[in-house]
Amino acid sequence: MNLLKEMASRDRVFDFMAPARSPVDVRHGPILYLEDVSVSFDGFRAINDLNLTIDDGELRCIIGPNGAGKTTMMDIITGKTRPDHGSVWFGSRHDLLTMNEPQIASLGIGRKFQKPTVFEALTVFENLELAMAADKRIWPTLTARLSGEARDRIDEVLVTIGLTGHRDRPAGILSHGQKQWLEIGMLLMQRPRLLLVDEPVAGMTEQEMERTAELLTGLAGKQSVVVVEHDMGFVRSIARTVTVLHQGSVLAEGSMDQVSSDPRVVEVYLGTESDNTEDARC
Amino acid sequence: MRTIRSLVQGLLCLIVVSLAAPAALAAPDDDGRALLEALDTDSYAAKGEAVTAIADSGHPQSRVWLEALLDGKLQRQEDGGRFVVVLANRGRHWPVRDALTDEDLGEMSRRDLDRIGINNALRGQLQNTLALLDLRAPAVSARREAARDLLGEVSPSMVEPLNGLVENEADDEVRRLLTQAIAIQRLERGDLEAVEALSGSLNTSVRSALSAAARSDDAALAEAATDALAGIEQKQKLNDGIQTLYFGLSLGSVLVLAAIGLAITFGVMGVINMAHGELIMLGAYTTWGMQQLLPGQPGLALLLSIPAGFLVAALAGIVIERSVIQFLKGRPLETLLATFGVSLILQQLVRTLISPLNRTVVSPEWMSGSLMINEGLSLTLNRLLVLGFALLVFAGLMLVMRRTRLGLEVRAVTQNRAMARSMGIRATRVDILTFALGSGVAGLAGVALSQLTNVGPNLGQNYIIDSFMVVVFGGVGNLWGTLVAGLSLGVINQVLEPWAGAVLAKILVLVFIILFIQKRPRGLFPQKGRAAEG
Amino acid sequence: MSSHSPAVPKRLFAATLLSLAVSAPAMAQEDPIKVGILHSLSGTMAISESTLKDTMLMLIEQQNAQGGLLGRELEPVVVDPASDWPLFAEKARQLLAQDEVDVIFGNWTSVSRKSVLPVVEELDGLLFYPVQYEGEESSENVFYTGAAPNQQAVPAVDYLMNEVGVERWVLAGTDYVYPRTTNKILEAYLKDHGVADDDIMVNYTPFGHSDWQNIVSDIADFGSQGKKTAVVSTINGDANVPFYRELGNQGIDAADIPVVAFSVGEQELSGIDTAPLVGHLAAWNYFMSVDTDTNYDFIDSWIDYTGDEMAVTNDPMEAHYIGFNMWAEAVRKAGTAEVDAVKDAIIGVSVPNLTGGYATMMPNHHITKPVLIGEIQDNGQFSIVWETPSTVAGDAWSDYLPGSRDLISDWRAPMRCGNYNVVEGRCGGGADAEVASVE
Amino acid sequence: MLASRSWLSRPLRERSTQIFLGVLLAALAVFTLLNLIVPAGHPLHVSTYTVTLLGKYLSFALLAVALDLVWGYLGILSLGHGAFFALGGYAMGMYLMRQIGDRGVYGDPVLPDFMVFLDWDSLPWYWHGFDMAWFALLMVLLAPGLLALVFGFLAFRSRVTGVYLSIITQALTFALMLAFFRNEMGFGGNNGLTDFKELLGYDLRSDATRLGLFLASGLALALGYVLCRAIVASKLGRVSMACRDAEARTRFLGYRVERVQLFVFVVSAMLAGVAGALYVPQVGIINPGEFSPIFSIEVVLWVALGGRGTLYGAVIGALVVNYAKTVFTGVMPEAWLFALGGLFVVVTVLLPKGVAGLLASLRRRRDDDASETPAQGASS
Repeated sequence: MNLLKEMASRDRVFDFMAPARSPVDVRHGPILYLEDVSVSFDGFRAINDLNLTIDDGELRCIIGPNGAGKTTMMDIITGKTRPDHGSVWFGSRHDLLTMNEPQIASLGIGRKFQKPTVFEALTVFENLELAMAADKRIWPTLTARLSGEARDRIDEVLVTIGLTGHRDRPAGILSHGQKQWLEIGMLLMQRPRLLLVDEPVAGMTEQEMERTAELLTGLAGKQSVVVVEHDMGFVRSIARTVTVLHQGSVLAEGSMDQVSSDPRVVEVYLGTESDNTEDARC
Repeated sequence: MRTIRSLVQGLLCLIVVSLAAPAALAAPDDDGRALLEALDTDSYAAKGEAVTAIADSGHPQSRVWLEALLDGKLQRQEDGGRFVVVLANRGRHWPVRDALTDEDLGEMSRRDLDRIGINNALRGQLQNTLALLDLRAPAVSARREAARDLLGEVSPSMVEPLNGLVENEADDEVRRLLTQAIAIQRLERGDLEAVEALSGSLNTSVRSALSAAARSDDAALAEAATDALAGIEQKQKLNDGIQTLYFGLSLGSVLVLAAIGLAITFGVMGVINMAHGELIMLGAYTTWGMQQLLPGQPGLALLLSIPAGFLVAALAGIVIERSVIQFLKGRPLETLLATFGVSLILQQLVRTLISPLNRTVVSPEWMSGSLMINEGLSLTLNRLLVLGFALLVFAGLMLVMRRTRLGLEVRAVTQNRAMARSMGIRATRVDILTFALGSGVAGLAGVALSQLTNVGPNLGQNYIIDSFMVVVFGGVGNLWGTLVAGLSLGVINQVLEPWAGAVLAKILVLVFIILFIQKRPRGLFPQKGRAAEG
Repeated sequence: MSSHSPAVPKRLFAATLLSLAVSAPAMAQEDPIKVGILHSLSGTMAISESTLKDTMLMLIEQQNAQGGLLGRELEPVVVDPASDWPLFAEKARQLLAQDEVDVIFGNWTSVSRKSVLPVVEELDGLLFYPVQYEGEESSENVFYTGAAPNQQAVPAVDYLMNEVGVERWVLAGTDYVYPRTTNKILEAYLKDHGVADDDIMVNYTPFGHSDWQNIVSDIADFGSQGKKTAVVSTINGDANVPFYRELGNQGIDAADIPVVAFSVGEQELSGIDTAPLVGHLAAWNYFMSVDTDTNYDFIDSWIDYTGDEMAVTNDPMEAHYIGFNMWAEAVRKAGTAEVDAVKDAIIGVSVPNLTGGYATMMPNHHITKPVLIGEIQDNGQFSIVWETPSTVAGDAWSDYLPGSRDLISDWRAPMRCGNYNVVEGRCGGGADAEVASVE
Repeated sequence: MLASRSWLSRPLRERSTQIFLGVLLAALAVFTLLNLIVPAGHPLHVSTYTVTLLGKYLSFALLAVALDLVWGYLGILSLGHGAFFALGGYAMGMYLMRQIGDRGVYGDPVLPDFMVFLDWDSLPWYWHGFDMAWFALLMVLLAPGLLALVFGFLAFRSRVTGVYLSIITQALTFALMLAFFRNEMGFGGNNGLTDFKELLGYDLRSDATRLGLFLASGLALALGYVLCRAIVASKLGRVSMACRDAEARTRFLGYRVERVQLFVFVVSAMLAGVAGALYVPQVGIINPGEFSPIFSIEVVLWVALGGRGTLYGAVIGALVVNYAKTVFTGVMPEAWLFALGGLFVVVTVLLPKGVAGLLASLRRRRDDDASETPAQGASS
């Protein structure tokens, strides 16, 4: 049974069998739709009958204590982890569970990892160049030459993320915050419809945090943005709608004020907030 | 030329003796000397008669002579014609005793001694003669052993004395064996009734005799023998199945032993220790060293080697960890290269310090031979013990990992180093101990392998790739996985071997593992979850 | 990146060796005669080959102590091909082209010889090859002082057939060319002598095979069919110990199913627990236990040379002893160490072997040898149970293989051909090529 | 076409490549002249023996470059590159065997000698076509290429990477070694293929052919170097490095990581095959020993010593280690394994970036010194 499923997903490896990239259909409501999703590791239920919808152009914050399943949820959306059951739709046309990571990425879902992952050996400019929407098959990549238009676009993003001065430096020597921005910049180069951002301000200074908040709120509207974050101050500063995850399912959803006054949330999360400042992985 | 010379010498001696005989009537051991003189001939037929004569003489030294003869240690001085029993024939000078008087003669040069040679036919006769002597031994086990040796070896002249022995024998098993032995002899003469006495026996000598009878010209005899054989084949099939399984488990246990230490260093610490094979080799050399220290007590030496081998390999492991691996934290591929270098150095060190040649490791008595389940199925003792040893080591290791403070700390450090450190666990110490444990277990594997294969500088090389395959196949970081993987690979290999041949079987197993890893990149028992994705 | 540097220290090395040796003051001031030694000193074959290097150094030292050859000193040039077959060719080229040695003693494995062969032929060198091999080869530049199959395998089978009464045969070998060829020859030979197909079982295993359970149990089965069975083993090196152990443990001893081995000698036995092997057989052209004075003298000087009271001698060492003496004799006869002269002079040369007879170089570059069958004893020595009544001349081409039945080899003028086809009456392909390339 | 030409010629405009090619071609020219013009016996004369030895080193250097492409730039440590090298070598060896024709000892017009004496009556199917040079040369590329394609397809698709991949590449070459040892395979078993006579009609024994092979190896190294540089300097090269440093990130950017890996792996395998094909006629034998895992690990050492991730470093490493091997096995054979083993340890522990890294850091320090002094001067 598993084998069949796997084969069904494997055939997508071939280009000619994969559906041509079609625009995301958001006429019928949300851009992202998770229904009854569950997954367990070694008997531990990381995600438990999770239901979640994100509207087009929305900026959503997701909070929750350690082990609530935030990162696992992102893994499921981006195709890294397969759920045991449930369905995940991007718009009303694309069943994400039938696709692999690059396919999902080329649909327009961008992801920023918890730990900033940029290509440290490459320059800032090259990082953005690789992220740029382009024909990403082998031969075109091998023979690719950068057009003036693309150069302009990269410079544009460099300005947006404030790294113009570091254009030709290896990404590895950037500061932590700069790496975070570079990663967001890379997502922007992809021209995504949906951005998944995992703990964007962890380890940032106050100023950096402000700059990041500006960046993200600036993005909302053009793109849908989902932010997973621990820092309550930061969440409060950017969020319109907040979803609280607990033990793999949604505990509460609403504005920050609504949520923080919910007694259940206070009990499981806010009450223990101080312990969670230095979380590495949930 | 040599033969002529010894023939002449023999003749001369005979003349001398026959001349001297009347004069030396008073000498007590005249008869003995004559018996031995008869052995000193170039005709193996004549020697055979001389052996019979010695066996029949009832001379007190006869057993010593026959055993020495069997071992090639009954010799004669070139000049004086004195017969001696050589006690140890290594080197240029050998300690000897007088064959007749049992007097200690000190050492003699091997140039001065002539061996009384025997061939295979004579060896068989000697063994039978000794077996007949053993059949009168007081110990039941000795009598059974002797009776078993007689199967298929009974000559017509032996039937008479054997019949007598059967009647006086108290032990059922010995009686049954002797009856069978006699029946085989009768079958060889074409006795139809003998078939009945033999049918159902799984003994190879019996099957051999029946097969011969099945081809005989006597139609009735051939038919009866064929029927009896068919019945035996039926029984044998089941035995063969069990035997293949045993072979597989036995091979598997060797793989498990070789791999289990790696499962710790590689699986738990993430160190790709290419010098693992050489740690096994150190264990094996420790066994050799122990046996050099305790000559004549191979069993005791082997038992002592178990702790010693563990310690030696563990110490070597600590040295490797401190000098190389600690600098390569979190760079697994580079530990691979560095430890490969260490393995080359260790190999060459052994070649330079000890010898490029293989070393002799003796199997103690209790590790030779086989355990008889039934007559068609016996399990070789050394492999059985190695199998048991492997399981014991595995159980011990599980205990250490699950039940001790060290095990807890090891698991803590593996899962979250920073966290463990902050809780006061000294991660460096744990690293050292873990690596020492893995290395020590490799040493234990070496002690066991010294009983199965060559002890030489290349020993480790032969096991390193297999070990990695087992660990990866079983799932890195999972001891149970290693056990299951090792045993199942062993069985697969042995099941494939009869029809694919040894080489192809091995290739097929490797290809199978390569394909399996594609299908399940994390092995049989993967560590699931996000930590494993790292 | 000059290639001269490796040669310079080597000369130093050789010089040091020589100064250690008892150098004869009476030696002439002429250039020394250079003797190349091409044996692996590292890697897997070092086990077997490094003793042969020492044997050569000992023989050269003894010769120098007697005043060298033609009044010239002998200078050993030792290189290490490191058990790496392509490296053998490279080192042979180095010996011949850079060091300009007059003769090479070397190689153990067939593949290393095959690797060296084109080089020795191209640069017109002399190679003495001391190990028993599969035959099917004859080169103008190579002298085979080890046994060809008819000097080892065939007589051993004869002995088992006639003296022991064996009717059923297991041909077990390591999967490489020597066992393959030997077993091909034996199969043909056995069938010629009326052995049925069913009574022959052939089995090949990889190098260093250590799990013999299945095969030994098959052999036991094969041997329980009411006919006397023997195993003819061409199992190589490291695989032997586990093989004999398994035989012993499964209760098969030499009286039931004797094993006659062609690759188990004194040196191999020195690293084994001999208990399970006792009574099994080996066929060689020399055993350390041979009871002759020349042999005892050889053993004594070997023990003195190595300083190891327990040092053993073996068949390939005797082959080097014979080969070296033959070469020395041929140099004396020719009055020069020049290759072509020695090549012609050596045919017909007879020197004493260690078993009390003489070895003669035949026109096909193989030598005459007695064949001995020995039983393994618990002290790691062999007790000789049978020997051929006279010496046997080595055949380059087996009489039992269809491809080579019609070939003979004769390097004397005017024939000078390694594979003359007696049916077609012409010299075969290899030599044509030789002529073509010379022209 | 224009586009593809430009990506290939891109490295020729790089200074480092120009220097590398300049040194390599100059060395080729110098050794050729020293061999041809300087009379034998003169201290500056380079013998044909040395030329062949250098030709062997150059083919090893090409192998090292191929390995560095996957290890240094793609982050895949292949412990089985010897397998591709050997397959290329066998393809060449089979061609050379067929060229012997009826000049073998048995004079069979078609069958190689080892088949005659093992009683084969006809040529196995996979030996057909190897009498034609173009086919054999194609196979030199295709045999390793196909193996890499199949193996890589399976492995990368399942995301077998890192340590696991290294271990199964080792298993791959080990399995191939066992297979080629089998005489039934029809590749000459342990003895392999040897006693070659001529290549493309040129006598392999002649000095001119040997010199030609040396030059061919040098040119192949130059071309292989340029090809690898071109890949590395292209956007694909940057994607490779991206896969090496952050595979998941690359995947989320929409690149088919497994295809990038497969492409580079196959190119590397083919280069290794070419290296093997040049190696065989120069050493005169190919046998299963080249498949041995130890050889493949040794190749990794060459690259590690030279400095992974710098193609010229791989070349330096291959030349240095092999030259050292030649010297050591000549002077003090027993010490060679100590030296080799020690090198492994020292390089990984003390010189993780190899000789090239050492040179680079020295240069950087010098540059820093040079640039800092005036800066300090200005600020003070």
